[in-house]
Amino acid sequence: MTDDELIWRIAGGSGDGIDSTSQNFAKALMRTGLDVFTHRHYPSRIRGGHTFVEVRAAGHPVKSRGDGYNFLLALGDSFARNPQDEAYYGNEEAKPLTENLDDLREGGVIVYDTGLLDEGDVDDLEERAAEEGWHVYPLDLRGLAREHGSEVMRNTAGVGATAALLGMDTGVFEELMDERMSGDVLATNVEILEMAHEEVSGMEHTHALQLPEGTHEDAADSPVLLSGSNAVAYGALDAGCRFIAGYPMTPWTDVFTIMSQNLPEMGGISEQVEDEIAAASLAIGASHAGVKAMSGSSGGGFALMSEPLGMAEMTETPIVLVEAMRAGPSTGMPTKPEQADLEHVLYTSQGDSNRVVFAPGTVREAYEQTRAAFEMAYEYHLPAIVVIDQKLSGEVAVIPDEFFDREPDPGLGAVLTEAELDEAAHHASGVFDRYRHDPESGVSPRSIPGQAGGRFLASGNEHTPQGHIAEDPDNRVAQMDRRARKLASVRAELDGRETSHQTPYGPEDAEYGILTWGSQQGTAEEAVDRLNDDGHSVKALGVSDLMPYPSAEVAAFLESVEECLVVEMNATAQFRGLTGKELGQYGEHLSSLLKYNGDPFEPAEVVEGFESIVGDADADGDASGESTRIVPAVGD
Amino acid sequence: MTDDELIWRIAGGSGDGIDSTSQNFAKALMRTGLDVFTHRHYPSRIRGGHTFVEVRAAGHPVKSRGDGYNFLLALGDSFARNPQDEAYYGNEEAKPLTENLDDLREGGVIVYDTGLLDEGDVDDLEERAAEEGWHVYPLDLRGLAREHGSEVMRNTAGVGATAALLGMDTGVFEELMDERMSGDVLATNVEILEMAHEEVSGMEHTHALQLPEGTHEDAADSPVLLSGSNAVAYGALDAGCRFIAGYPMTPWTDVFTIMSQNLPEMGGISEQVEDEIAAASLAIGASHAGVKAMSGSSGGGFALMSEPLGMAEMTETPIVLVEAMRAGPSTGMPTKPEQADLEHVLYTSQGDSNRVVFAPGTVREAYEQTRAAFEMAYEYHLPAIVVIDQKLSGEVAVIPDEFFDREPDPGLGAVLTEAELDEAAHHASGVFDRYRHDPESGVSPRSIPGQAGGRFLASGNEHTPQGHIAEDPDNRVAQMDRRARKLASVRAELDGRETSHQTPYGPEDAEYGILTWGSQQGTAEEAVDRLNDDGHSVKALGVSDLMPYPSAEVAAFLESVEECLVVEMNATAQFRGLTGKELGQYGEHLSSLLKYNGDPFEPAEVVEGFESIVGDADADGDASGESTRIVPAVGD
Amino acid sequence: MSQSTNVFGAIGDAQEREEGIDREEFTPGIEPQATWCPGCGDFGVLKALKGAMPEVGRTPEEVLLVTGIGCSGKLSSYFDSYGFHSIHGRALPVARAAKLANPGLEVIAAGGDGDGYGIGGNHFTHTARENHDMTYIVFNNEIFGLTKGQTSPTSPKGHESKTQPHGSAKDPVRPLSMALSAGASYVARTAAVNPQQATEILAEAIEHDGFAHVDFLTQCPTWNKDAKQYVPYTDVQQSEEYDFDVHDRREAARMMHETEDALYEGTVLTGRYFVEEGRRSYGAEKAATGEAPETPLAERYFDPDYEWERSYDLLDRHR
Amino acid sequence: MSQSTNVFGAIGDAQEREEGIDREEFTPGIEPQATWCPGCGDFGVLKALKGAMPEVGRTPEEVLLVTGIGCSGKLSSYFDSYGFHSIHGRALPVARAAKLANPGLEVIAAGGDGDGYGIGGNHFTHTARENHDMTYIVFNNEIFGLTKGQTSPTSPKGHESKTQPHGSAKDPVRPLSMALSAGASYVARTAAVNPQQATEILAEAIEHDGFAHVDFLTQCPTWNKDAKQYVPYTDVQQSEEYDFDVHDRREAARMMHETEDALYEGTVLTGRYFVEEGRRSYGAEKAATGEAPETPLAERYFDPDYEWERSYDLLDRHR
Ligand SMILES: Cc1ncc(C[n+]2csc(CCOP(=O)(O)OP(=O)(O)O)c2C)c(N)n1
Ligand SMILES: Cc1ncc(C[n+]2csc(CCOP(=O)(O)OP(=O)(O)O)c2C)c(N)n1
Ligand code: SF4
Ligand code: SF4
Ligand SMILES: [Mg+2]
Ligand SMILES: [Mg+2]
Repeated sequence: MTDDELIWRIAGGSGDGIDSTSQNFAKALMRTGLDVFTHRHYPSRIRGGHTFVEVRAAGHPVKSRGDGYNFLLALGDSFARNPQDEAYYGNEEAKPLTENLDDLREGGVIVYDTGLLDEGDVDDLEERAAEEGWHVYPLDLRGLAREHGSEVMRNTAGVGATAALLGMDTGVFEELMDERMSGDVLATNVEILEMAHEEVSGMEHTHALQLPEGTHEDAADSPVLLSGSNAVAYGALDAGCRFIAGYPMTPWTDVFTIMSQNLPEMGGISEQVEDEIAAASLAIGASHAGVKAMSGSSGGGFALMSEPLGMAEMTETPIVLVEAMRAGPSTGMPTKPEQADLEHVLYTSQGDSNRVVFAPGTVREAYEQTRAAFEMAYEYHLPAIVVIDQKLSGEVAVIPDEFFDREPDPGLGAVLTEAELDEAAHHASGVFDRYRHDPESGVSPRSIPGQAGGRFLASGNEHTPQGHIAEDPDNRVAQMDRRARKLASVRAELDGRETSHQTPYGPEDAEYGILTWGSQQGTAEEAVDRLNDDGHSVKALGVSDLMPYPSAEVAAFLESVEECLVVEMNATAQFRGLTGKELGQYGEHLSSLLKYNGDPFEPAEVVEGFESIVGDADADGDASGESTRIVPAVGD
Repeated sequence: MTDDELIWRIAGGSGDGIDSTSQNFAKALMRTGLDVFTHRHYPSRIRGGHTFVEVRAAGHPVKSRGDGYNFLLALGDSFARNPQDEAYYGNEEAKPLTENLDDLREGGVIVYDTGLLDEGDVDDLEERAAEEGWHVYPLDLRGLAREHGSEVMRNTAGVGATAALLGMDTGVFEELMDERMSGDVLATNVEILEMAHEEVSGMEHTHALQLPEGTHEDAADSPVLLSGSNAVAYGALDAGCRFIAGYPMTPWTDVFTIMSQNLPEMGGISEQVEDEIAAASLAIGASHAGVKAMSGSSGGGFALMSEPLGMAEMTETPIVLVEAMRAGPSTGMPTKPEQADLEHVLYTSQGDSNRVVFAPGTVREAYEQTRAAFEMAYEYHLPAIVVIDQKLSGEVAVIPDEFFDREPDPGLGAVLTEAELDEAAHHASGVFDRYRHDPESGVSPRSIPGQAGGRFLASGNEHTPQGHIAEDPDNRVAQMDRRARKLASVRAELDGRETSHQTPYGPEDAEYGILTWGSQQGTAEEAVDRLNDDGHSVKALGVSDLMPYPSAEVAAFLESVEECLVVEMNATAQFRGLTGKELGQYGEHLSSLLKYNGDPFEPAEVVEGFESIVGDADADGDASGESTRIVPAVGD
Repeated sequence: MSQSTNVFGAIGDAQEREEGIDREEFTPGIEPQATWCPGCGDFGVLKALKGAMPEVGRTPEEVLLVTGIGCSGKLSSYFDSYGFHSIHGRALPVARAAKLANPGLEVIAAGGDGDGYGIGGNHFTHTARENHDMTYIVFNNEIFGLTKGQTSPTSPKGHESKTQPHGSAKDPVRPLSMALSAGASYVARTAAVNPQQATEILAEAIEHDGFAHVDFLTQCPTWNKDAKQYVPYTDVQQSEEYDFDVHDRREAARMMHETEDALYEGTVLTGRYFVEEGRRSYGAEKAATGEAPETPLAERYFDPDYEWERSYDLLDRHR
Repeated sequence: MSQSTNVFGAIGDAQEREEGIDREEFTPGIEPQATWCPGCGDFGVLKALKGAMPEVGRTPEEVLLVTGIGCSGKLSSYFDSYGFHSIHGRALPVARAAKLANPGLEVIAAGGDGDGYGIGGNHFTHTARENHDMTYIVFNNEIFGLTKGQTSPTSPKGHESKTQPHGSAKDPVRPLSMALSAGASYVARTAAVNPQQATEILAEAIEHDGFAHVDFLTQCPTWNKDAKQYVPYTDVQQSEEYDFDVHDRREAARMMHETEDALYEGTVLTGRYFVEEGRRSYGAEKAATGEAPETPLAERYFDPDYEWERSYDLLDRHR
């Protein structure tokens, strides 16, 4: 809530280049040495409709959207619908202004394009600005762009104006333009940028907000700017994944697209197929034949993978699936984030689940845990699922490039070579004992079709050590127990590692806890900072391992606090439920803070939620933010 | 474990008519006034392969398979494979004898067909018989059948022999034959039956076992014999269901077949379609157009319904789905029972679940709860799922016919007539407010296509009261909350009813509890009887409502006992987990007894499991039966 | 007065109207302007469909329009009738059951080329073979529109997209040929740039008693071709160059093959390709075998006099 | 010596063999006798497939046989090679990816008529249009065998079963016609009662460079027809009565249509129906566009010298 940070919101219509302009703006800020974090909001529509991106930047770490924002660049929506009397969508043309005012902080800056937006369409803009101390700069960005180039360049003009108002010069923007444009386009854009900058620099400035100072360590030296989807894709590539099969679906499409664009150059294969059942089945087929393979989807597409997922479990074929969650049920709100697929991902497909599920909390974790997912899948012969959401998928963060300077993983995990196969156990008939009962770790030896001496049958039916269909009860129990042992081994391996996927934050001896999973981690951490600053004693644990569940770590955390607030973006408190299921106790100590309106939490909502539940004099059991809901602990 | 009961096992090969012979035998025993219960065991194979059916009968209630059995009729397997050296399936020809000996009780009776079975193929039959006090009657049933009719009639000969050995006369069997055969076939069968009876009656009988005496109240007057699948289908028909769409899959096929055979005569429609995605979608389409509709499947077929299930939730289209579980994961063991799809059924499909799930515990409950499922679906506009398993699906029980003497449900649930529509709220545009936010119960008014004044859009996207796609956060919250209120209303309605779906059993003030769900109910009840007879103080609760969860009832039960054993047929203790999730406490009091080898529990296994965990001096934390597994309580 | 008019008052309503039907009855009071991009061919489908309604004599509330997911799937948002905006690829199974449940409804299904020929391809061929009495409009824009321009099953070989940066290696599906060999009894192709023909073809398709498949070329200027690329178009019925009998399966097959190839060579052929008359629709066929009731099933629940069958009467077999 | 022989020693093994391949190499040591019913046509497929292997010169461990679920799906239990017994309807997507991953494998997919034309129908048509280099054998017994005799997509109209007590109201699918319009480059029908032809056709199909579809008539005496009902059969290539060019799409289409109709009138026609030569298989096509590697992807993981690409080298675009 400090103003040593900039939260710049660029608003307009879908299809108006808001996203790419914001990406470049974020990059520019990164190059000035700031930490950067973005938050996207867009409709399920191709052209037109209210969309914005927030770029938050500061000299200290930023790891969440902020509470509101402090700089609005309102561009027009060139594809706004013409309202008619009964239009329930109201005046779309004015939305780049009207829809954004509620979240603008006191004293904030507004730049709007008078070429497309009419102050008259906004109720009481002047009064509200006076009340809230907003500084309003109406500028004819469209006019300027049209005059000196073309109308679409008004985004450039807006950036120029922004720079002028924040006391930045245009150098870093021109550098960026220079890298991605050339010729006339470049020249015109640079001209427009400079003209806007000059014009606005010459105006009287009433506001105080300037570009934040200081340098953040991650941005100090060779920083790179990456989205969660990008990190998943790069994690997969470095894990040695060279095959992807998919079918587009928001927000999964991002990962699929990045993989598809990189694989051909790396001698890999990307297949866009007829549906998600096929996509998952292809990944299984490719993996079976000896390739590190992945697939993935979102919501309904992942639902279609339910049956192949079980086939991978039963045949013990390693695959990695990405589930990029969006608001459900059903088609729901395709471009809005939610964390309501947790139970679906854990349990879909008949029979007892036998899979690994990771939900990275940050862009870095998205890279790390995708690599870990491949490792687990190929070492333990099971499907590993990386769960992200529309929030993590699209948000970008600054990471020093050394982070990526590591060895790729060239192996296929636990497989035998032909020489090893020669030595391995075979049935008297010559068939390889692919599924022998005895391995302690649960991982039985694996061969690849085409290897001499390795033939076996992979079957989704229960099977003998050679893979043949069998209904014998003893064999059944031996195979079920062995497959279950693999999960225990995964847990033991992860628990034994130096760095856990679970991220603790805040004072170790804190009195209260905040428990969260996946993409809410950064927001919870910001809330922890504020709460401790306000005199509370709170720490957080961001959980990524969902199956096998990190019982020891979570139990230790819960044991160490009085009470705990579980923060998640869904309506039925799924992660609290999972924790209750896995630990079987603590019910009296776990309250839930839920949000499911399609917007991710702001840190302030977590702060308020916490205060309304625990440790605050003002607490009122029922209180919760307007758009959040509290479910008190059992017996509370 | 008493011998005031008969457990007759008829064993042979698939395709040899074992099933229909056993059904008739069960009916005959019912007609003598006994209570009857069956247990089927068969392979996923059309012809040949070890199969048996147990018919348990007594003058007192029988509601589970027993512990072992006491009368074996071993017929040949006419499609047994000829073993060769490396055959891992062993000597299939001998299996009707070899596979069945382990479970035969001391003092039991063996009749085997010397025409197809060779004592020499069985190791030490004579010695084992001597040791166990078995009474062995080798008979050339095939020879007799072949001589007087045809070979396939050897089953009839076996029944005649059985009757003779049990001191029954042939009247009741002849009556049954008379009802379903005629002409030569009837005459020959009757002849064979009588000859076998006469021959065996004339032999020396060394055994004591006779047909149990007494009359069970359900069998006293106009009893009928029905399987769980039959009860589901009849419940659906009486609920007014007149449309089914399906795709065959074991064991779901039973329900689908019974419906398909009855619907045409009732002016209804059955559609066998291209796959399960289509099946569920057709049920939704038919229901949307104003018909009570159902679909269903097992395992992988149900997995394919995941996405349409979410569509039903979001569009609030009432449908009933049946999930007939079998052993998973994946194709698993298609003809074996398991209860491992619980979490899959509760949570599959993206987004927060909004469905009703019932798991009837008995054949009667299968009827009742299927009717209830239709009621809930159509009154509350949501999908309701009836979960059965291969065990309940195929087992038969005796029910007095008055049980079915009730009114069918002729309505379509909560729908408006055109007159009511005229009065109902509409948007200014004339579109009907199908999804208005305000109903207290969550149930908004519903119209049917073709009704004047009712037009609206059903959408799987989040939507306005008129059904139009909307991403507005306030509307989102209002719709999510309203849909959640429907589930709360269902819970309130069920809690308010006179008879709960949860079935308590045993002394109310017992010290210990056994908690189970679905088809294990009868077995748990038998175990409770024995444990109390043995001096323990135990009661059971059989839970059927899985969503919305009957928290008050289960919590009250758990509060009232010291410790509780949760008995279920899966490997990951899914129902214990659900209870932990829903109640958030009690983790320290809930131990699990699990079985997942493809065979349902015997009562003795529950008794042993209980004794090894709680209240027994001999208890040893680790002990469990050979084919069961114990998971101790948290912190134990 | 048939019973249906008691319960489903909208059905048959049109026949009693004197003034006829106005296409504007199908323009919603809400959502007056669609969210499709400027120049999108989807507007053409909407317009043609509205235009066909007066011709077929159906009022909004006796029509059930079932759509899939895609830009195309939004058709049901902008066409004011009973609507069902289902999930990706599943419009047909929802629609055909609604028709079986209440044959009085005019059932129309619609979706995109990805929706109908990609993920929903199996329902397409099976619904065609069963010959359900309904109309299926496929918005063929040779692209995935709503998910931002990926290759679709009708994209030409070599088509470059974000997911096929070097160009698709797949031959496109042949929607007309597939419909024909699957068993559709009416198959046509029209185009958004051809509003007159489109309206006529839709009216014919709706009136056809059986499964009518209309492959509707809809330009997607945002990710793929714009309207210009579908002009000039040729109506195979009008043109001298093409001569075939739409009632002859073999001639139809040949003409379809040629039409499918031509599209990728820049020649846009449209028109009726196959019309099979006299074949019973699935509903009629099913009723004839004795597996479907004579009166609409949906009416039963509103009929206070209906004597409901009871399982009690089935118990004899269990005694 | 190619690199592949280092890693996948079984591949190419046959070529180095002097003694040739014995069909009995494909008879498993375990499961010597299948669980199919006596008289089942599935035995015929097994026999023909074993018989084809010596002709195509492949040894057990260079073959990957992917099957679906059904009686037919058990083929992989009784044919000794690498096997994948997948789930119902999904053999093709598993199989085609395995081929892309390791083109050195001989990939064969197999399943039932329900598996392939019912639930798996969409994969069938899409795999055909993509022309993957593999063989797809559909055991067409006009029935669901394993689930005990329900109507299948190839059951004749009027077929009575437990789920259609009054007889099916659906026209059966036309598997050959569908394969052709979907884009298969080799289409044949053979029958279990015709072992010589079956073996030859399977060998041809396996050797065909592209998607080869073999509709294999397999009697199911338990639930449907027995072998007698498939006799006499006619080989359309042998018979004087039929004259068409398997390389001509139109003639093939006509002959297929006739063959499909004839089956339900009791005339069993078999043979090759369509052979398209020279069309690139999908793998080749994809490699040509630059979207697939030249050497088998699967070898890479066993190659200690391969220089793995790193995301670190992609970072420039993110700076
Ligand atoms: C099961 C599933 N998979 C993927 C998606 C994402 N998705 C939405 S529309 C669409 C394809 C759109 O293409 P098309 O069907 O041709 O329709 P158009 O937008 O071009 O009209 C996809 C892949 C989805 N909604 N559901
Ligand atoms: C998703 C799914 N649905 C249904 C089944 C049940 N099932 C197993 S085999 C089969 C059909 C068998 O018919 P077909 O494919 O013709 O094979 P056949 O047994 O005749 O060889 C079905 C419906 C299944 N295993 N999975
Ligand atoms: S993306 Fe294409 S298909 Fe979708 S609305 Fe825009 S122009 Fe039309
Ligand atoms: S049921 Fe039919 S298809 Fe299956 S094994 Fe028996 S004869 Fe063959
Ligand atoms: Mg499209
Ligand atoms: Mg079949």
